[in-house]
This record gives sequence, C-alpha cells and structure tokens, in this order.
Amino acid sequence: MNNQPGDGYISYLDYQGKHRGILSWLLSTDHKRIGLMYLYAVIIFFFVAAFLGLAMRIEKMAPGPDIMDAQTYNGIFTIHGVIMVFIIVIPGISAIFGNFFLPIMIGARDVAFPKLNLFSWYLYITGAVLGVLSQFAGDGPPDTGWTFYVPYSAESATNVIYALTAAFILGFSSILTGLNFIVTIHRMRAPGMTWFRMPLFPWSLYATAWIQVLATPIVGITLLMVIAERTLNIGFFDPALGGDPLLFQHLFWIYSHPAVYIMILPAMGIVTEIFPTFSQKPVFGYGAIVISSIAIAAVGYFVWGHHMFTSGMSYWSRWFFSFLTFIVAIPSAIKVFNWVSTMYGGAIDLKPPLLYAISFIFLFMIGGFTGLALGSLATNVHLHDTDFVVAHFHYIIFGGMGFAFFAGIHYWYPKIYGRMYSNRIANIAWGILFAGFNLLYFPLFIIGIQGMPRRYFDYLPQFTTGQVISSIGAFILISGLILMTANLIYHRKRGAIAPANPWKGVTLEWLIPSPPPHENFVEIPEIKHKPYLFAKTEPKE
Amino acid sequence: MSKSDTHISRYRELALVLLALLFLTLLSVLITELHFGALSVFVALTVASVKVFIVLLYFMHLKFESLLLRLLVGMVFVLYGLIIIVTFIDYFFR
Amino acid sequence: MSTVHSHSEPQDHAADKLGMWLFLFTELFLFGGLFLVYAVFRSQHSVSFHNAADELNAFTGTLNTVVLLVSSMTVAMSITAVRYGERRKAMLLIGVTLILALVFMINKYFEWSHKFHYDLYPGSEVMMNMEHGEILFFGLYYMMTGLHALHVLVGMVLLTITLVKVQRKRITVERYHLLENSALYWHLVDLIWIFLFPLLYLVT
Amino acid sequence: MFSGASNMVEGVDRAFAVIFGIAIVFIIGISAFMIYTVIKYRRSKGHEAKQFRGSLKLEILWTIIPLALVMLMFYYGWIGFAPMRKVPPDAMKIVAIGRMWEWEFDYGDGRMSPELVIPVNKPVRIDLKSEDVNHSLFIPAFRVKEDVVPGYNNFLWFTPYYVGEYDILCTEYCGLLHSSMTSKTRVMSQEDFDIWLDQLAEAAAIPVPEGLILLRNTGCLACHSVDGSKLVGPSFKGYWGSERVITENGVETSITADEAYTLKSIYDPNSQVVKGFSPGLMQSYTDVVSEEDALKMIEYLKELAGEI
Ligand code: HEA
Ligand code: HEA
Ligand code: CUA
Ligand SMILES: [Cu+2]
Repeated sequence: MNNQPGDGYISYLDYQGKHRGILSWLLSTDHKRIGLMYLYAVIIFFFVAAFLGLAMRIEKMAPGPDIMDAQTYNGIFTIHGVIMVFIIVIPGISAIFGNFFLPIMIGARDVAFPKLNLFSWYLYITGAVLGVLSQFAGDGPPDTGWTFYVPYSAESATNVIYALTAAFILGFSSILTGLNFIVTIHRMRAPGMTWFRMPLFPWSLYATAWIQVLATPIVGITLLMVIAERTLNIGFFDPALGGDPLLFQHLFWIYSHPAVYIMILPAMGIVTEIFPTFSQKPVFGYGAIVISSIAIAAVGYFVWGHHMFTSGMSYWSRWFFSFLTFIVAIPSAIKVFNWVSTMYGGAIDLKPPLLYAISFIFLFMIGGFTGLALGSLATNVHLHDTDFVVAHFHYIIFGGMGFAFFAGIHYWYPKIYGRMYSNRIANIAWGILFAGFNLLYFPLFIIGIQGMPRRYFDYLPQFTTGQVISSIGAFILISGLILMTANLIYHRKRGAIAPANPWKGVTLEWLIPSPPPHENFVEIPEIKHKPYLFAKTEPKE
Repeated sequence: MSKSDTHISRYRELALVLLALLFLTLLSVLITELHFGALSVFVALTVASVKVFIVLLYFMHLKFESLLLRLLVGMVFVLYGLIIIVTFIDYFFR
Repeated sequence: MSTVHSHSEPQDHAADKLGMWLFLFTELFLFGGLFLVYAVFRSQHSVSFHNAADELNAFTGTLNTVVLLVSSMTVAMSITAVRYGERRKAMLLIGVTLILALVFMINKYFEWSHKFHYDLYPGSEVMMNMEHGEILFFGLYYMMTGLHALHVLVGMVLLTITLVKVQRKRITVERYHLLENSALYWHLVDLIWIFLFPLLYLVT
Repeated sequence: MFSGASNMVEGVDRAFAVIFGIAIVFIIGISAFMIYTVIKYRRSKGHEAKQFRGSLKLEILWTIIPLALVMLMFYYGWIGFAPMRKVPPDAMKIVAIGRMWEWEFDYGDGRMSPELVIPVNKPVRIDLKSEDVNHSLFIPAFRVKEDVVPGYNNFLWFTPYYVGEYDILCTEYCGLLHSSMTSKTRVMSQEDFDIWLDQLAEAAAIPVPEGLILLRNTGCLACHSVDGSKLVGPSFKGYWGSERVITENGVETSITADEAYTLKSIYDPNSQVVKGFSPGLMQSYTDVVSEEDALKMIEYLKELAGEI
C-alpha cells in the first residue's frame, strides 16, 4: 500500500498551513490537532480537579474541621464533581481519541464538519473556563453538588448560575461532537468498509454519539429551567409555587444516567482495540460486541430512575427501573466475556497498554457488581447516598474510564508523537496507581455499608479507620499519576523514534507513518476484508 | 443521485398541503369550542400530530428522503414517546 | 484550508442534510423536555390549566398559527423556485417568509406586552397570588413561547443569510442545500408551534 | 452489622448476600482466568496465536447465565423491598420534620422531640415532612431510608427488635451543615416509652417563648446554638449584654450586645463581624424577618441571659 513515508512526508505536527506558531493550532481544523488540543485542555483541568479530590481526602484524615470549613468542603466536592463529569470524562475519550483516531480508523481524511469541530472545541473551552470562574466570581463557589438538586440549588446564595451555564455550554459542545461523529461514520468510511468491517472503537463512538445527540438536550433545557427559576422566579421546581422537586430529578437523570454510558462506551472501545493487538488474534465475538454497545446505549436510556429509588417514586417505577437496571448489565457482561476470550489462545505480550486494559476489566467488574448492589431495590435503600455510591462510581469511572484512558494513551502514544516512552517506568507507575487506587476507594465500600453518608464534611468516629486508609491511598495514587504523566511528557521529544507499527496492530492507523501526515492517507485505502485480520489466512469457522 | 435530489415539490402540491393544514387548524379550533372535556386534549393532540406528520412528509420532504433518514426521524419520535411513558409510570401510580 | 490537497472534500450534500436533521433532533428534545414538564403539571393541575388557558387569547394564537403555516409553505416553495432556476421568484418567496416571521413576532410582542400590562409576568405580584396550577401554566407559557420566539429570531437570521446568498448567486440550481437546511430549520419552528398552539391556547 | 435490629434487615441483608456472593465468584473467577491466560499464552514462549473469531454457542451461554443470575438478584432485591411499602394498619404514627439542619419528631398534640424515641417491637410509621429543601432520613441499623422532599408525603416504616440507641443521619445533601444533621433513635420498652411520652407532654404544656419559635422557624438556630456550643456562628447563650470584639471596616473595636447592635447583625450581618468568624457566612434577613419579629427574638435573647 502506498501509505509509507515518501519524499513529501511531513507529519501533522510539523505541517505548515495558512497560519504559523500557536495560531496554526488554535485555528487548525485538522482533527488530529483538535484532538491534541482537547488532550491538553483535559489534562490541565484534570489536575485541578484531582488536586481538589486530594484536598477532600486530606480534610477527611480526621473527624472535625482540619484544613477547611464546611462551606469550602461543599464547594470543593461540587466543583470536583462538575469538572470531573462535565469537563473531563464526558467529553474525554470521544473528544481526544475519537477526534484523533476516528477518521483514521475508518479511512477518512477528516471528520465531516471540520470547522464545526473546531467550534465545539471553543465552546468546550468557554464552558470549562466559566466553570472554573464560578469559583472566584461573585458570591462564592457553588455548593450544590454536581447534581444541582432543587430546591437547594434554586436557593443557595452562591454562584450556581455560572456552574449551570457552564454545564449547558459544555453540553452543547458535546452534542456537536456527537453530531459530527455520526455524520462522519455514516458518510466517510473508506470504500469497501461496510458497517461490519468497521473496527470496534468507531462502533463504540457511534453508539456514544447517539446518546450525546439525543440525551444532552434534555439536561440543557433542565438547566435552563433552573436558571429561569433563579433569575425570573418561575416556579417549575419550587414547591411553594406548586412546582415539583422530583420532576427535576427525573429530567436531570434522563440525561445523566445515559451520560455515564457516554463515559464508559468509548473506554470499552479502547480496550476492545488493545486486546486483539497484544494477543495477535482477532477480537472474539465482533458481532456480539457491536450489538452490546448498541444495547447499552438503547436500554441505558430507560434506567434513569435508579438514582431516585428512595425519593418517593411510585412502587411500579421502582420496580421497572430496577428491572431494567439489571437488564442493562447483561451487555456489559457479554463484553467482559468477549474480552477475556480474545486473549485466550493468543500470543500475549504484556506491554503497558495491555496491563492497563486488564486492570480496567478488574476494576470495572468491581464497579459493575457494586452497581448491581445499588440497582437492587432492597439494598439500594440502605446504600443510597452513602460512600458506597462514591466508591462505586470512582471504581467504574476512574477505574474503568480512567484506566482505559491510560491504556489508550500508552497504546497510541507512539502514533501521536512518533516517540516511545519508557516501558519500565510505565510499569512501575501502573503498580503505584493500581495499589493506591484500591487503597483509596475500597475502604469507602466498607464504611458505606456501615452507613457513612456521602457529601459529609464531618463524620462519626466509628468511620475514622476507613477514612484514614482511604486518605493514605489518595497520596499513593497521586504519586503514581505524577510518575506516569512525567514519563509521557519527558519522552514526548526525547524518546526513541517510534516505528509506524510498534505493536503489530492491524487497524488502519498502524498502516500510516508515525506521526501521521497532515492528510492521514496519501491514498485512501480500499478495504477488502473483515477487521482484525492478523494471519494471512484464517481457518474456516 | 438519490430520490430526494430528483424530486422537486411542485407549487400546487405545496399549496394543497397548506390548505390541508389550515383546514386541520380550523378543525381543532372548532372542536375545542365544543368542549369534549378530557377528550378534547386527546383530540387536539391527535389533530396536531396529523399536522406535524404532514409537515414532516411534504414540507420537510421526508416522503422523498432515504429510508435511513425516515427511520431515524421515526425512531426519535418513538424514543420521545417512551420517555414520556416511562416518566408517567411514576406519576400515574403514585 | 490550504493548497494542494485540502480537507474539504467535494461538498457532500447527504452529509449536510444528515447533520441538519441530527441538529433538529436535539432541538426537538430541547423542547421535548418542556413538553414533558407540561404533561406532568397538566396531569396534576388540570383544572387550573384549563382556567389559565382560558385567559390566553385563542384568536391571537390561531392567527399566529396561520402565519407560521403559510410561511412554512412559502419557504418550501422557495426551494422549488431555486431548483427551477427562478431566482427572482425564490427571493420573493423567502422575502415573504421573512415578512410573515416578522408579523409573527409583532403579534407575539403585543400578546406579551398585553400580559405585562396586567402585571402578569413571572415573579409579579399578580402571578404570585394565583393558584399553583396557574402559576405553573404561565411559567410554562413564558418559557415555551419565549424559547420558541428565540428560535424564530434565529430562523430569521438564517433566512436573511440565504436570501443574500440567493441574490449573489451563491445558492443555485446545483447548490441549494444551504437553503434547504434553513428551510428545514424553519419548518421545525413551525412544527413546534403546531404542538404549542393547542397545548397553550386551545386546551381549555 | 448484620444484627437484625429491625424487621427490614433480613430482606436487605439476604439481597446483599446473594449479590455479593455471585459477585465474588465472578470477580475472582474472571481475574484468575485472565492471569492464567496471560501467563500461559505469553508471547515470549513462542506460541502461535490461534485465529478463531467467536462462537455462537458461547455467546448464547454467556447471555443466558448472567441473565438468569441478574434476575435472581432482582428478585431478592424486590422481595426484600416490597414489605417496606406495606405499612401495617396498627403502626404508630410519628411525623419527622426535616429542616436545615436538624430533625424534629412530632408525636402529635404539640409533643415535639429532637430524638426519635420508640417502643420496642411495635411497628412505627414515620411520615416525612420537609420545611425547606430535600433531606433524607437514614437509620443504618434498621436498613431504612427515604427522602424528605418538600411538597411530598413520603414515609417509611419498620419494627425495631432491640432496645438500644441508633444513629439517625441525613443522606440527602441539604447545604452547609448537612453533615451535622444527625440525631438518635432510642428504642425502649413500652413502659419506659410511656413515661417518656408523658414527660414530653408536660414539656409541651409549658409554652415555648415566641422568640424561640421565631428563631427556630427562621433557621437561625442552625448556626447559633442556645446552649453555648459553637456552630457556624456565635452562640446565643450569654450573648445579651456581653462585650463583643468585632471587626468593622477592617478595624477591630469592642461593642456591647444591645438592641441596635443585634438589629444590625440581623439586617446587615457583614458590617460588624465578631472576631473569630469570617464575613459572608450570613446573609441579610432584611425581607425575611420583620422588625416586629426581630424585637420578639431579642426579647427571647434577653430571657436567655436571665435578664427577665
Ligand atoms: C462510567 C460511569 C458509570 C457506569 C458505566 C455505571 C454502571 C452502572 N451503574 Fe452506576 N453510577 C455512576 C457511574 C456509572 N455507573 C455515577 C457517577 C453514579 C453516582 C451519581 C451521583 O449520584 O452522583 C452512579 C450511581 C449508580 C446508582 C445510584 C446509586 C444511588 O445513588 O442510590 C445505581 C443504582 O442502580 C447504579 C447502578 C449501575 C449499574 C447496574 C451499572 C452497570 O452498567 C454495570 C454493569 C457491569 C457489570 C455487571 C460488571 C461486568 C460484568 C461481568 C463481570 C460479568 C458477569 C455479570 C453478571 C453475572 C451480571 N449506579
Ligand atoms: C471522573 C470522575 C472522577 C475522578 C477521576 C475523581 C477523582 C478523585 N475523587 Fe472524586 N468524585 C467524582 C468524580 C471523580 N472523582 C464525582 C462525580 C463526585 C461526586 C460529587 C458530588 O457529590 O456532587 C466525586 C466525589 C468525591 C468524593 C466524595 C465527596 C463526598 O461525598 O463527601 C471524594 C472523597 O474523597 C472524592 C475523591 C477523589 C479523589 C481523591 C480523586 C483523585 O484525586 C484521584 C486522582 C486521579 C487520578 C490519579 C487519575 C484519574 C484519571 C482519569 C479519570 C482520566 C482522565 C483523563 C485524562 C487525564 C485525559 N471524590
Ligand atoms: Cu438534611 Cu442533609
Ligand atoms: Cu445511573
């Protein structure tokens, strides 16, 4: 194929367009550059929010006020949640790796609407900056929790409007990215790439994009209604005016439950790419994985009520939502089984990306099964709004989506920068991260079951041990994180030159040079066979 | 070229569609004058749905678009209907 | 974009159209959220909703419905005109659409200012003393028609842009998709009003 | 923890056991399988990767088995939960009032208690009322929890099995002092309970000063104690007539707590902030508390200092 570095090869990093210097990034409509700009923005905000997480843990080293007062603590977990959810994990993988690799993996030169793509980056930055600004401007940091439950959020004297507006804008950015991806996948696949010859990471982005397009507007209008409630005195959710606080919860979770699948589906897509490559073996059950992605997106739409089991919903709602919550676990189970079967019988090379992918499965299982404990009616009554929930979602978001992200960055790093990082340091950093992670969040399951509520600035003395162990874990975790990041940053310019295909992958991004040229492909490849074809000949099934 | 690129709606056709829509508007106004009670909501919404259907098909040209687009639009309305129904599982049985 | 090979592939009309429809879906769900709220409150306060709706002027509502329906037709016709190569006619039709949009807004303005005149606006003394269901009804009324009016304004901007482009021959027999997409947007505005009208003005 | 302090414990804990039991088997099993595969098929041993792509039989198998298992979990969750909504008709009724940031339990006839006191082995139904924002009444030992939502008539019920003291927590975030919105449940024998209830009735007979009611209903007591303990703001105990060291416009001065100062503290709290407290914690109550009410509050403050 005519896609190896030729005479005219210039990588996208060195490419000179109309603009020079920083502007050649800020005004670039190249999907790869936009992906990288998302990456840097996300990392910056991520460190801010991770630091806030650490601050909470320090505060909880001992009962009573230690380094901050209750108001500060409430502000911190709110902004920690808002940044983590709306600024980092929801856009995270789609905007970074999706932008960078979706067009390449389906054999296109760019996304369908490159200008719109750049526009949504700017929207993203606007929203993110507004979110951070809410901390400093006016009446003090918002203190409502990332869920903005009314009536409190309609009454709190803090900068709630900033945070609401930020979330609204970020939602719009997310919608535009999703819209762009759907059209790209529909219209721009390389010749011969039928739907079922498409790799699985694009498939997961496709399912995600539909949720982004169809669920985000609901939270948009909901946030607008809260803004109207605060500024215009319209009483949609205010019981004093006949409004209904539970209606807000419905509307909020109609979006925010599907949103958790916006977070996890692309993460699942990443590990689905990694297992075949490092096993040198086709992915097991391609069709099943495709169907389960779509099933998660579709069924995931109708389980929102499991966040409201104790809110006083009708008996049959509780029944219905609990039932569907259990159903939506099945596609996740199918994926897990297919991943481990992909490794079975392969030629396995335990490089950092695979290491992260395997720990992803482990942590995701713990997160998922504790999710089932939350989805069951009887146990949810006991566990709702305790630290058990906090542990559940940190395991599944950060253990799941976070570790998948780390797997992805170690997997695609050579492609993005054309350099290799140090494997040894990456492995050590993984060890520290993994240990710190479990130490940080596992105790929260236990004290959660014992009845420690979440969003508590202070706690009863019987929870001290768990809280302290957890806080120690936070320090270990953060050091692992710093080591990992340092490894990646240091080798960006100084690492060994990476070949075009360091892991012997077979998806399209490995057929082009590292880093890819501006136009991705000199010649758009024609696809003649199934994806994940490792052997020259494959035995008949 | 797909069907949608070859089909051009004719003026007369569009004018007739408008007439139908105006007629339905008149109908719904008259019907509410009659006060059917609870039923009138239902009737008004049915008429509105028919109108929306017509707008989608002719003004928005869906009748001549690809099957994919038609399916997607249908799916979106079904999804919205399901959301309403699921929400009302709570409100009806409270 | 730059020189030799550019990112902009030859215009893919189907992609543009699909993109537009996806955008319309998000708009539908944006209003969908409000309709859901309406449905819930109506089921809880049907009598008050009935009384409150009586206070709206069904005539103004009907008039605006007719205006929007006609404008929807004219904009649909303008596509036909462009595709037949009848540029002047197309401009005329878009112009009529814009005028009708303006009529809609003026009508809306009078409707709202009439209410403001009686101190009937969110947070006002008069409104706060109403029954719960009526407060909610008027809250929804303002929110829904307000958001809708905002969309009318956006639609007007879009149509003005297309009008200019038709005039400058940037929209032609072969390349009419910007017009088509603006028209789709305009129909959406109409479509939402078709639901708003019976829910706010008629259901008495 | 699985001590069975109420009739709900058994159903909930059984659901726990089922879910965690299945979870442990799968988590350990799958992890072991992964480790085994990684070791057995490591590339350094020079294996050829086998090129198979799937198996319909297996896919069906691992759809059906998890389906069966989750239905089992759902079933146990459901039957553990169902009794929570079926209140026995003879249940004793208590209204729990949640307000920022304290609980109050209303036994009827003006009998109010800050703690939940109940007789053992008798079903109680607690109706949940909120006076401001969402709260949630949580008694971990009894495995009961339900949100306290303004405008809604939520409830929970249970039968306590053992005499003892149990924690009550608020588990719906409700603002500043969410974490101190705790209380106690005291389960006692029927005789003790009757005595306690009589005492409560006597206490109810003594009229509560009007100023105190106002202070409570306005929410002042959330931040200012009447027993000398330090909350967000200074305590009211020993307040009246005392010397206050305050910061005004950045300058420290001393002032006596009299009527003028108190009124200013209510209507313009951030102009004179007592040393040791940060400004901005209290908003002005200008449109919330009328002058007349404020004077009644002040009356009570005087009373508290023993002036009347
Ligand atoms: C990426 C994000 C993410 C994901 C993927 C999930 C996945 C799941 N979540 Fe989670 N959840 C959150 C993020 C996420 N959650 C967040 C952020 C909150 C808190 C919000 C807040 O209040 O602030 C929350 C809260 C939350 C609640 C509400 C708790 C409460 O407040 O009372 C519930 C209740 O049902 C729940 C359930 C589940 C379930 C059943 C899954 C399932 O999809 C999990 C499926 C996975 C598995 C089951 C494991 C893998 C499968 C196998 C190993 C095979 C074997 C399987 C079987 C035999 C079944 N979650
Ligand atoms: C993505 C989601 C995410 C992540 C990563 C984290 C990370 C951390 N969280 Fe997070 N947390 C939330 C989402 C998250 N949190 C949410 C939604 C809430 C609820 C808020 C609310 O109640 O309203 C919450 C609440 C919450 C609480 C409970 C507050 C309370 O209820 O009282 C605590 C307590 O200690 C805590 C601690 C921490 C710590 C120590 C970290 C970190 O410091 C750990 C350090 C992180 C890492 C080492 C790396 C993780 C990496 C990734 C996720 C990939 C990122 C991608 C790129 C870099 C591109 N968090
Ligand atoms: Cu009351 Cu939290
Ligand atoms: Cu959920």
